[in-house]
This record gives sequence, structure tokens and C-alpha cells, in this order.
Amino acid sequence: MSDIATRPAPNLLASPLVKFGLLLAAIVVALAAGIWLDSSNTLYAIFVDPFRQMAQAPDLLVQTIWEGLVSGVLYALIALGFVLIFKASGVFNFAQGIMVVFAALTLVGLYEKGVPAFLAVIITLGVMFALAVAIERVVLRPLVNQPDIILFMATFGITYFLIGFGEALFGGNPKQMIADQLYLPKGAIDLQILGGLVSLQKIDIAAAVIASLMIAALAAFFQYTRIGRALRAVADSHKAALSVGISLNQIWVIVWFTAGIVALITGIMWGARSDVSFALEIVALKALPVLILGGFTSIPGAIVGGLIIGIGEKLGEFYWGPLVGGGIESWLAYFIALGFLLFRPQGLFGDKIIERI
Amino acid sequence: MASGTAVEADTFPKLLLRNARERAARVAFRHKDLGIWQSWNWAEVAEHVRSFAKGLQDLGLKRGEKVAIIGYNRPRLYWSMCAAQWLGAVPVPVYADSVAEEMAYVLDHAEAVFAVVQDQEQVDKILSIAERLPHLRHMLYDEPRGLRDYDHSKLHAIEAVMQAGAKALKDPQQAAALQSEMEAGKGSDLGIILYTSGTTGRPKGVMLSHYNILIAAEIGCSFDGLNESDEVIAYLPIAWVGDHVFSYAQAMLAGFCVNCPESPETVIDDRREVGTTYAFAPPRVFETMLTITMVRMEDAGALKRRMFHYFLGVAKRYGEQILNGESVPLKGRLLYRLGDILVYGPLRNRFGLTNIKVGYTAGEAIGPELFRFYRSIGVNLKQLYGQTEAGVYITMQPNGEIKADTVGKPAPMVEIRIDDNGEVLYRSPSIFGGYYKDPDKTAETMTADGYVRSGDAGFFDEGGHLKIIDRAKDVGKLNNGDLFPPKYIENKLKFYPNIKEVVAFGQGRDYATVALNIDLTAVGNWAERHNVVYASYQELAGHDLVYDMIAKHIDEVNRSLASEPMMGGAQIKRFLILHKELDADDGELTRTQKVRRGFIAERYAPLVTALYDGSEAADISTEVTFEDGRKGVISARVKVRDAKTYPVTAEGAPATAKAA
Amino acid sequence: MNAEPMNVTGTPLRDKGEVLLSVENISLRFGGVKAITDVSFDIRKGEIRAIIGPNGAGKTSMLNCINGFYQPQEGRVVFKGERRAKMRPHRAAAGGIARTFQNVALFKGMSTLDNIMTGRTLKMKRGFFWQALRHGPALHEEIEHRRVVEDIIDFLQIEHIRKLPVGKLPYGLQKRVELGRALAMEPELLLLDEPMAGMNLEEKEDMCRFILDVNNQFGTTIALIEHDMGVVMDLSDRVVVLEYGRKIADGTPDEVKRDQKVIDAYLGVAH
Amino acid sequence: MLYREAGQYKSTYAADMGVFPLREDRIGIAVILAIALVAIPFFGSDFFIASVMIPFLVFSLAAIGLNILTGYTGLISLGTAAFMGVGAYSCYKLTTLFPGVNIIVLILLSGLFSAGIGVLFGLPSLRIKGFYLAVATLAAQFFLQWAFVRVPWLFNYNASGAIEVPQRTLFDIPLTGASATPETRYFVCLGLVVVLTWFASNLVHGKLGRSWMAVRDMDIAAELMGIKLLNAKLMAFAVSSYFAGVAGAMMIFLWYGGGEAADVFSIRLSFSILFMVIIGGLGSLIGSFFGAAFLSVLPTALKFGLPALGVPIGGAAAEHVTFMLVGALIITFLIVEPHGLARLWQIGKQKLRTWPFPY
Repeated sequence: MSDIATRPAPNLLASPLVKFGLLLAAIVVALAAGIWLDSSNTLYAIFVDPFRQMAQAPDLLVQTIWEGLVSGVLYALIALGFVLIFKASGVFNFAQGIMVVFAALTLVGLYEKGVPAFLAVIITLGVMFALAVAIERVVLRPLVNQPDIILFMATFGITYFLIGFGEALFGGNPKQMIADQLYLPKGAIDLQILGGLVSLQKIDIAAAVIASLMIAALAAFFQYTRIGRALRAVADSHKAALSVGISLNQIWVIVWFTAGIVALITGIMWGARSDVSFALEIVALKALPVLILGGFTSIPGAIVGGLIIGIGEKLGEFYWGPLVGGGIESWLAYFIALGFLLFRPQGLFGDKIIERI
Repeated sequence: MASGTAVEADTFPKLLLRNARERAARVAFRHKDLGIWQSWNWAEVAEHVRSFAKGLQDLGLKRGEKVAIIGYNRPRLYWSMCAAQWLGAVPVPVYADSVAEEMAYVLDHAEAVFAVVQDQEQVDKILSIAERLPHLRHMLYDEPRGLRDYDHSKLHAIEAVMQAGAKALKDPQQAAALQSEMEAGKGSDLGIILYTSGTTGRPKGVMLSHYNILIAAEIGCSFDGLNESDEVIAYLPIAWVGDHVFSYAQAMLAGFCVNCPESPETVIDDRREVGTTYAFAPPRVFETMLTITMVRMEDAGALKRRMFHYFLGVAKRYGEQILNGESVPLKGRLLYRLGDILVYGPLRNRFGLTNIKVGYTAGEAIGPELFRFYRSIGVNLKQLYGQTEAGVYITMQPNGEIKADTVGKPAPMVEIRIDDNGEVLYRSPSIFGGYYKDPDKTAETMTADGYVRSGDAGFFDEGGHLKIIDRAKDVGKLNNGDLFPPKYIENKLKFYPNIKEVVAFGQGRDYATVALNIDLTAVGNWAERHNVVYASYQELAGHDLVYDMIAKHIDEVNRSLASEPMMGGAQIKRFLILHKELDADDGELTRTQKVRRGFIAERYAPLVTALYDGSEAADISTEVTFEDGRKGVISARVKVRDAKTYPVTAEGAPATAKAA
Repeated sequence: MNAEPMNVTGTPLRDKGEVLLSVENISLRFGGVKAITDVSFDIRKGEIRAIIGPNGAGKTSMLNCINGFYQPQEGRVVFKGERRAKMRPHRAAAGGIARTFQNVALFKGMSTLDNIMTGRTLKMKRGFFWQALRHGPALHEEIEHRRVVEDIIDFLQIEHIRKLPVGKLPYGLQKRVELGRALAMEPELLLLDEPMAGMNLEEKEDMCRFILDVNNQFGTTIALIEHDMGVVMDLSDRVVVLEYGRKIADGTPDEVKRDQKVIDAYLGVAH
Repeated sequence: MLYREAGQYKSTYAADMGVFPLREDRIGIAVILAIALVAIPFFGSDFFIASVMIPFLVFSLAAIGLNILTGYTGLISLGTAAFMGVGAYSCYKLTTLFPGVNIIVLILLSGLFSAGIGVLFGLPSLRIKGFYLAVATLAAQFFLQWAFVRVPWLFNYNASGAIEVPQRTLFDIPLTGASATPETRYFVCLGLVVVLTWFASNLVHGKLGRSWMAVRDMDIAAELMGIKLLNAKLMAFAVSSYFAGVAGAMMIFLWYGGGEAADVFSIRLSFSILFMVIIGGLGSLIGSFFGAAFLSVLPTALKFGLPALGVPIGGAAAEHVTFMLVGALIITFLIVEPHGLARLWQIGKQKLRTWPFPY
């Protein structure tokens, strides 16, 4: 047996470059202070004003947190798809975001072609299953035992293919999700909270509920079914899974199909809140900071991470965004994750990184 | 290359100094060492040799004393020959792979006072026999690795000796003294003693003067127009006359560059890197190259393989004519040109023979197919017939008169006579002065009128080309009086790539039989392709399908023997495949890889008996020596097979053919 | 041309008096698991020091502490008179400690030559811009170090694999290349973690010879972990024996061989 | 088959360490350079030069940059486009601040800015590895892209938010701007790419390159050899981003000739360049060229090639098909030759060297 140990964290301060960075930061702060003392209210605007606003209008704060919560739930759902696949096959599935879009597009597209809504859902599930089988056959099986980065790149290939395929089939224009036909609620509930009106979209509530149900269902699946246990086993050891009597290839299909179902549900919920189009792809990338926050292999991590990211970026955008011209939602999530990462390289719930020689 | 130079510079040190004067900046030696070709030009070499000579002198080396030189081809070892000759001492190169026993005999017999060796391995070997070498005073080594802790009272690094010499030479008086020591040397002085490995008995020391060797070098240089732009790779044992003439004497005379490979394993790569223009190799080397070629081509794609064989066919048809400058139809010329781009050129490149001007093969008969193959792809390969006693050259093949089954015409300055019993006798200015300390043997070999008995039987064909059949004493008779030339039979069989070694029996018996070794590379590859599973040489050799394959070869040989004059009676009637590979370490081959027929017949007596008593198989146990010197015993049951013989078609031969 | 394979410090051969490195009361824990408990020993200049012990005795951890890959919670490592609680790996390298690994840790994508050249990194001083030009000083520097590397290649007799990628080499050769890479650092102290693990008899003999030659020719101090007791007894000047992270014996091979604790713990059980 | 290695021996280390030790390879490079310098400008149409060759060169340089980071040092980056953007915007600012300085100098200088930004975003690489790092580089991608839009100072407060490429000349020949001919722009690109590739080749064959590969192959061992991981990694980020930055500046100034740059430097571009590196071959400079050629030429070829073959295909549909094909080709490539085109090239070369033998 070789000796194993966790390595003590490298002393960041020891590096001259970090020292330099800190120096730079100090200069920046000093400069800022100078500017503040001199004329404007920069520091005030950053460190005081947002909190003043929160305190003054708690209803707005609640509204913002709610919205963050809902998008967080959806991020978590996408991240869940990643985690499922990464855990079971070690593949970093970049295509998860596109699978969401593809599932939603298929559903809507089928409906537009005259298929009844619920039948369309079932057919879409069938399509997702076919996709899982195809991916296993065409991509995973020939690439077995290749380095991770190769598999990672292959999922890029899948992404590109699905974009082209989806657009070729259903056209590139944004579409409306068939929310009504699926009996998803519409409208909003207005609540009188803390002296203001907080408007909760019913669809958001539904999304949160469905997402929770889904996570519960998945948890049950993993906990109480034979296949689920096999899937958990495969994350630890491929041999263990084989001993349950399921081939690795089957496991891959199941996992990818499960990820497909998650993708479809995510797609429906998300599509109901906005349009169904490939612009969603970028939004789907938001699941990535969720992942580094939560750890690639942890389902609770994906959920907690999703919520942190969702709420964090909404608050940031609403209260601090205007200071720099807005739109910081596009990157804030990554910085939040990065910040976490510097202190916990393995993520919130990730396995400890062990180095051995 | 006018013979005038040989007169003014009548010893090798003088030649070296002439080269240092006339082509000082031309590269004289290269040695692949530490990843690159380290190079020395003639001026540097001359300076090193001078310092070396001085160093040796200061260690006490005197005129007429012998210096043993042991190791693979290294520049410093060649320099040590010249340094010894500078002082009038006599270098005695020794085979580097000789076991301690053989080495002890040679060093003792030669009364070597100094030994210049390559590395620790040789130092250890000599130290292990030191008490049997009363004359040995000093040992010098080239590679210091591992020798640091050795007692250095009698052991010196060549580098250190040279440095000491160079330092001493700063004194003009000493330099002058050394110079006059060199000038005192004459062409008629004993230049070198080369010990022949000899198929029987103890090695004999062949004494050759500077003059002998210079004449030999001159013969070769002028015959093939060698000059200072040539490149040769020195990889054959330095103790062998061929290497001494090609890599030392001719390089000195013509001023061309000698390239020493990094190690024996890298010779092929090194040869390719250097791109030799003048090459020498025993048939075995060419055979291995061809075998590897054919084996590798088996793994090539079908299309490429077909193209390859198609163009080899083209080469077979036109190649040799084109090389000989004969007229060839336009279509043939064009096809050959195309083949040159697609096959021959790349092949020559892989063999490292792209720049080859002339290549020689000798030592043993080369298979006609093999010989023609190389010529057909544009390698000007020639045969020569030579002996140490002749200072190498006896016959050579002049350009345009090259036949695969003869060894050519008498070399320049060489006279040849065929004795009544068929033995070839020769005389030339380069023949040796006698065996060292062995006047009896000398008298046996030399005739009164100055001819040397070659010991080989042969005859001249109608074109005046010499054809060698076998060792004169080996050409025997079967009980019915039919001629039995064992080597002739063996060679015919060895020309098949699947067969590595053959021993023919028949002298004083009723019929001819053979015991043979298969070639593990070729047959192993064949086995792989035919799904024949085997774990060892022994297993493969005993396989029935292998026997079938060999039987086919023997059948072809019998057919050809039946069609030749006087050879029909020597058709092979029974054969077996030996269970182990014949090995020089077991004494079955000589150090030059020739089979020792008598020894083998004794060692494998039960098998020989089985060949003649009609039994289907025989048991045998043989003691073998492993590489690390340990001994073990191999036991096996060896199968014996009958072969088909043919009625004799050629005239004048007794008809003994019958179906088996 | 190649009278001396390497320009190693001209220290006289095997002056084994001086202590080169000493380990003082080292304890190392991983979480709650104690890997090493209060171990002290020293390594003298020019000697071959073996660290032996049953599996899991903390031998590799010990080496890791010595060259700074692990930081012991207690105790100190004194190297060349410099006492430090913490050693950073690249500092250790710069200070003259090189090592090989139990499971070969070569740079798989690089050739033998390049692998050994990385051992010269610390000795190469030319800056970025000269490197980008690769002419003049940077090229001279490369050539100068290539010479040293070629001496090592010659020394280890790996000429024939000079330009092959190491990933595909047989195990025994990989181990040899790894030794070469460590030697290229011209270390004062060479740590060898099971240099002969997984080798056949012939390869083991070769490796033994190389280790002795390194020690002998360059005067390099060597600390090695090895399981083959025969090898340890033949090679080493002194042996320290660990068991469950504690030192149970320390002395010449003969002394250790006779030590009852060692016999119980190790020799009697494992071999 | 074409190789004649006999006689090509090396008697100095300098010769032995050459990048192209074989004469035939040197001839090959000379031929390629001659084609690039003479044949293409003479025989290529303006369209070919402007829409095929210039993009190819720009992408090649960016791919070399990413290859240094990902292929040689083993750090995956998804932020290449952003670093290219930094180069482009730096160059734009430099042209406004120093109108008198030659544009080529400015393009080369602008790379320094992206190198600096690259180092900043490379800092996390000390603590995080693999996919975590890949995601971290997305922070750079999105933050910088956001900055390109939201920081008006970067585009000189243009109402359109676009970069305007001024006309700049060398010896009165316009190099940039509307009146610069495709040929001139091509020559400038070619010159920059050749010189920078030479630098890159020198670096990867020297101490720094070995340190990078050591970090990639076995970072722990590298550290114990005395290689400082942080320095090696940040150096890789710096050099990589420098190349990306120069490529970005070239892209806007010599290819696009201006425009709304922020959209150009999107995550899509980052992905594309990563594909080029993977398909071309990780850890191979020549592979970067192959990858760039493959992925920059393929869409153009499909767009113009399919209609030419009689496949009726509209603009939008063509794009969809291109996407599908690129996706499918990536997967196919990874399956057939995970080591990329460079490996195929190497195998082909080896075959030629050992011809007629199969090995």
C-alpha cells in the first residue's frame, strides 16, 4: 500500500505573484478611497447603498430572492443532469444544456406538427431514449478507455450535432412552450409582504414543486431500486456494477436517458418562463458554475449550488449591477463559484482531492 | 593512388603523417558517441597517434615487442595499432568476444607485453588470466567506466597515456627522438600479426609486413577507385584481416573516413546515418537484411506487397543488366526507373546503402539469389575470395564481369595455380611471411616456389573465373565412390531464408544426409501467419509443418544437384532439424560462424546414427553454455525424415538416383 | 573526450563522517491516522542508507517528508546544517535532493532525452527571450546541458532509447530513465523509492551496479527504500528499520539483521 | 519513400537538436513557405485570400496559443476568444493612443495586454485542475465579453459599440483599413504567423517547453525536479494569451476590418479554437495548423461547396448542416484518431521514412 495524504494547501502568500496582486489590490483600494474622499460616492455605492435599499424595500428583496430561487432551481436541474452522467461514467457532459433545448424543441415541434400535447411528451421521452442509445452506441462505446478530455470533446461534438439537427428539423426561430396544453398554471399570485406587493408567478411555483418532486423521485430511484443502486455502485467501481448483473453499456444508456428526462422537464419549465430557442444554451452553461460550487459528483451539491448561484446572481444584478452598467448576470455566477473554489478546490460537497506518489 | 606513394611512405605511421600533411582538415575517423558523431580529422589523428606513441614509449614499449589490441571498433584502438607501429612494435588485434581461454592462448603465444583494451569487461577478462601471461607489463583501456577503483599501477587510461605523451613531446629533443624512431621503420618490417580463428586446432599467427598490407590495400583501392571521399563503417572484428585492410590500411592509403558505430546493436542505424560508400559484409549480414525485408513486407498491405513484388520482378529482369551497363529495352528502363522511385531507392535507403559505390561480400559463398537481389536493386555488390595469408585478396570480380556463382578473376598482382588434387594455390607480393613461431606449419602451407596452399578446392570456368567447391580436405567420397562436397550442399540449403545453419554428413557413408537449424526469425514469422503455436526454438523446430516446409527446400536442392556434373550422387536422402541452435559458445561454430562439422558429428552422435539406421526419431541430450557462462542440459526427441532423390541428368556422373 | 562522465563536486571519496541530513523527531499524521511517529535518524555524506520495513511502515512518507512533499506536524529536517520545519519540494530540489518514485513517475509524453533534460531545469539560467530565439546563449546552454545528459545516458547504457517516448518503454528501462533524470540534477542526496521493484534478476543486478557506481564515482549520498533484503544488505552502509511509523532499529546491515525486533517484525514474517 | 536518410549524420549537438533534423523535412517546409509566399498571392483570388487564407492564419495562431496551454501544459481553457478580444481591444486603444506607431508593432504589443489578463485569470490554476479549471476559465470568457460591451472606453464611446479600423500604412502601402488589399493583409498575417510560430517552436523545444510538458505529464514529479508549478502554469497562460491576443488583433484589424467585436469573441469562438486544437492534435504545433485549416475551411467549403455540387441548400439550412457535420466530424475524428491530425501526419511521415516497409 502506498502512503496517501492530503497535501497541505499551498501558501498563497508565499508566491511573489500573489504578493504583487495584493499590493495591486491595496493600491486600487487606496485609489478608490481617494476618489471617494475627493468627490463621488463610489465606496458608498458599493458597500452601503445596496443594503440601504434592501432595508428600505424588503418586498423588493423578497421578490429578487424568489426569482433567484426559481432560476436556481432550474440551474440545479441542469446541473443534476451533469452530475448523473459524471458520476456514472466520468464523462463531463457538455451537451447537457443542449439536451435541455433539444428536448423542449422536440416537444414543441411535435405539437406544432399536430401531435397531442401529452402524446408529444411521451414521444419526446422516446426520442430522448433513442438519443441515449445512439450516444452510447456511436460515441461512448468506441471511445471507452480514452482520456477524459477526449470524451469531454466528444460531448462538444454531440452539442454541435444536436444544435444543427434541432434547427434543421424545427427551424431556428424561438418557439412558445406549450404550457397551457400541459396544464401548467398561468398568472401570478400577489402577496402582501413587508409593506409591498410580491408577485409570485404560478409557473415558477410549479417549477419549484416539480423540481423538488423530481429530485425526490431520483433520490428514491437511487436509494430503493436495483438499477439505482447499481448506478451508485458504478460510480465507485465498475466491477461492482457488473456484479449486480448490469452491463456497463446498459448503465450508460440508463444514465443518459435519465439525464434526458431531467433535460425534458427542465426544458418544459424553462420554456414556459421564456421562449424555447438555442439562446438557452448560454443559460445552460450557468449550470457549470453550479457544478464547481457543488462538486461534480454530488447531487445535494448541485441543488445547494444551484440555489446559491441563482439567488446570488439575482441579488448581485439587481443591487450592484446598475453600478457597472448592468448585465453582470452573465459572469457573476462564475465569479461566485471561482471565489468558493479558491478556498475549497473540491467544491462544497466534492470528494477530497488526494495526491499520492 | 599511384604506387609511388607506397614507396615514399612505406609504413603506416608514415602514411598517417602524409595524410596529415596532404588532407589535414578531412575527417579521418568518426565515432557515434554520446549521441552524435564525434569526428577527428587527419591532423588531429596524427597528433593523437604521435602522443599515444610517445606515451607508450615512456611506458617502456620497445621495437619488436607485441601489443595486443582487444575490443570493438573504436578510433582509439585503431590509433593504438598505428602508435605501436610508430615505435616499431607489432600490434596483435584479438577478437573481442573470445572467451578468456582463447585470449590467454593468443596473448601468451604472441608474447604480448602491452594490452590495449576497450573497457572494463576486457580488463576483467585479462585480469582473470593474468597469471598465465608472464610477458604482459601494462594494460590500457579506452572507457574508464567502472575502473576507477582498480589498481592503476599497471593499468592506464588511453586518454591519460596520450596526455602524458603530449606533455613529454613539448620537449623538442624527445619529439625528435620519437620522430626518428618512426623513420627507422621500413616497409619490410613486421607490421601486424593476425591470428586466424581456424576451423581446427589452435589459432595461428599470420605475420604480415607493412609492405604486404600496403600492397593489399593498393590492390583494393585501385581496383575500385577508392579515394578520400569514401566512407566506410568499421564494425567487423578488428582482428580479422578484412577489417584490418578495409578500415585501417585502405583508409590510411586512400585517406577516406572510418566510421565506428555506437554499439554492435546499432550498426544498421549507424550505417544508414553515415551513408557508407564502401561496404563490406559477410553473406550472413546481407542474408539477415533480406530476411528482415521479406518478413516485414509480409505485414504490409496487400496492394503494397503486390507492388513490391512486381517491381522486384522488374529488377530481376533488368536490374543487373542496367547495373552492368548492358543494353535494356526502353520499357524495361522506364519500369526500372519507376521501381527505383517506389522500391529500390527506399530499400537502399533502409539498408543504409544509398550512397554505396561498391560493396563486398566474402568469407563464405553467397546465395546466387541473394547476390542477384542486391545487384538487381542497384547495389554494386561483389564477391571476393581471400585469406589472411594472402593479405586478403586472391580473386575479385571486375566491374561488368560479375557472376553469382564464381568468386571472380585473380586480383591484380596475384597468380593462381590449381594443384593436381584441385587445390587452389596463389602467389603475390602481399602474401604473408610465415606463421609466428610455427615454422612447421609455415613450411606445410608454402610451396618451394613461393605459392601458398589455400586449402580450398576449386576450378576455373571457361571465362577464367574461379569457382570454389569446398575445403580441399573436406571434399569427400561416399562409399560408392560418388563425390561428396559437404559445404557445397550446405550452402545450397543455406540460401533458403528459412534455413540458418546446415551440417552435411556423408563422408565414408552410403549416402548424404543433413542436420539443420531453422532461422527463428523467418520461420517464426511464417508460424505466426499460419497460426502455428510454439513456445521455443525447440518446439518450432520439431513441428511437422516446419518439417514439411524444409522437405520442400531439400527437394529443390536435390533436383538441382541431380542436374549438375559430378554432384548428382550427393543428393540428400535423409534429414533432421536440430533441437537447438548451433552456437559458437558451445564450440559448434567458429568465431566467424562457420560450422565445425567434425565436432558436431561427435556431439550429436546419436542423431547422426539415426540418420543412417533408418529410425524415425532419436533421443539426444546436449550440454549448453548460457550467455552468462552457466551450463545446462537440453534434451529432446528429434525426428528424422526421408527426402526424395532424382535421377541424375548431367553427364559423367554415376547414376545412384532412386526414389525414396 | 569523456574522461570524467560528470563534473560532480570534487569531494574526496566516501568521507562518511559528516552528517548530511538528519531527521529529528518527525511525526506525520493524516487526519487521525499516524503515518510516522517520532522518528529520528541521520544520513552521512557519501553513504548508502537503506530504509526498510514492512508494508505501510511509513517509508515512502519518510522520503516525502525529507524532500518536502509532506510537511510533518512535528519535528524537523536538518539538511546541510540548515534546520527547517517546512521544506518546499522545489526548494529541496534546488538544495540538492533528487528522488525517484515507487511507481515510475516519468513524463510519459516526452522522450528519454527530454525527460533527463528536465533534470537540468534548475541549472539552466537563460531567460524567456533567449529561449524564444533559441540561438546564441540559449542554444549554447542547451548544448552544454545536453552534453551532461549524454554522459548520463552513456553511464546508464540507454543510448538506444535516447529519442523514444518513455511511455512505451519496458518497466526496467523506465526505472533507469528515472534514475537518469534524478542524476541529471547532480544531487547531493539521492532518494530512491524501491528502485528495483518489479524487476527481473538481471535488471536488478544492473540497477544495483548503477547505484553503487553512482555512489562510488560521483560520491552521491543515497537513501533508498527496498524490499529485497539481499539487495539491502549488499548495498547499504547503514539501515534504518521502521514499523508502523516508528523506528525499531538503526545500524549496519549485520547489526540490523541480528536485531530481534527486526527479525520479529520483518524478516521473520515477510521473508 | 521520399526520404533518403543515408548520409544525414549529425556531428554536433546543435544539428542533432534542430527542429527539422532531416533534409527532406527542411525541403518540405521550404516548399510550403514558398507556396505561401509566392504561389498563393499570385494565383489565389481575392476571395480565396480574404475568406480562406487570412482566417486560416488567424485561427492557426490562436490555436497555437491554446495548444501551448492545453496541449503542452495540460490546462483546459474555454476562454480563448476572450483573450483574443483583449488583444483586439488593446490594439484598438493603442492605435488611438499612439497613431504614429506602426500597426504591426501595435498588434504585437497588444498581445502583451492579453498576456497580462491571461496571467490574472490563470492564477486559480494553481489550486484547481482539470474540468474545474475549464469552468473557471469561463469566468474570463463571460466577464471579458461583458466588459467589451459595457465598458465604452474600450471602443472609444462609439455609438455603435464597434471597433473602427483606421487606415495604417507601411512605406505608403496601406496595411489596414478599407483600402488595404487582401494580398497586403495576407502578407502581414503570414509574416506574423511565421515569426510567432518560430518563437513558439523554440519555446516548446527548450527548457520552458519541457517544464510545461513535465507539468502536464506528472505535476508532482515536476515539482520535485525543482520546477515551480505556479510559474510554469502562469507562463503558459501568459504565452498562450499572448498568441491569442495577437490573433485577436489580427482578426479585427486584418481580417474583419472592424465591426462589433464583442459578438465575435463569443464562447462559440472559444469552442471552435478548442476543437481546432483537439482535432489538430494536442501538443503539436503543426497540428494547430491542421486543426485550423480543417475547421476554418470546412464551413466555407460547405457553404460554397454544397451548392456548387448541386445540393440545393439555403443560407440557414447550410448553417444547420454545417453544425451537424462539424459535430459528427468531431466525434468521428475522436473515434478514429483521438490524437488528432498531427498524429496522422506523423504516422504518414513515418510510413514514408520506413517505406516500403510497413514499420
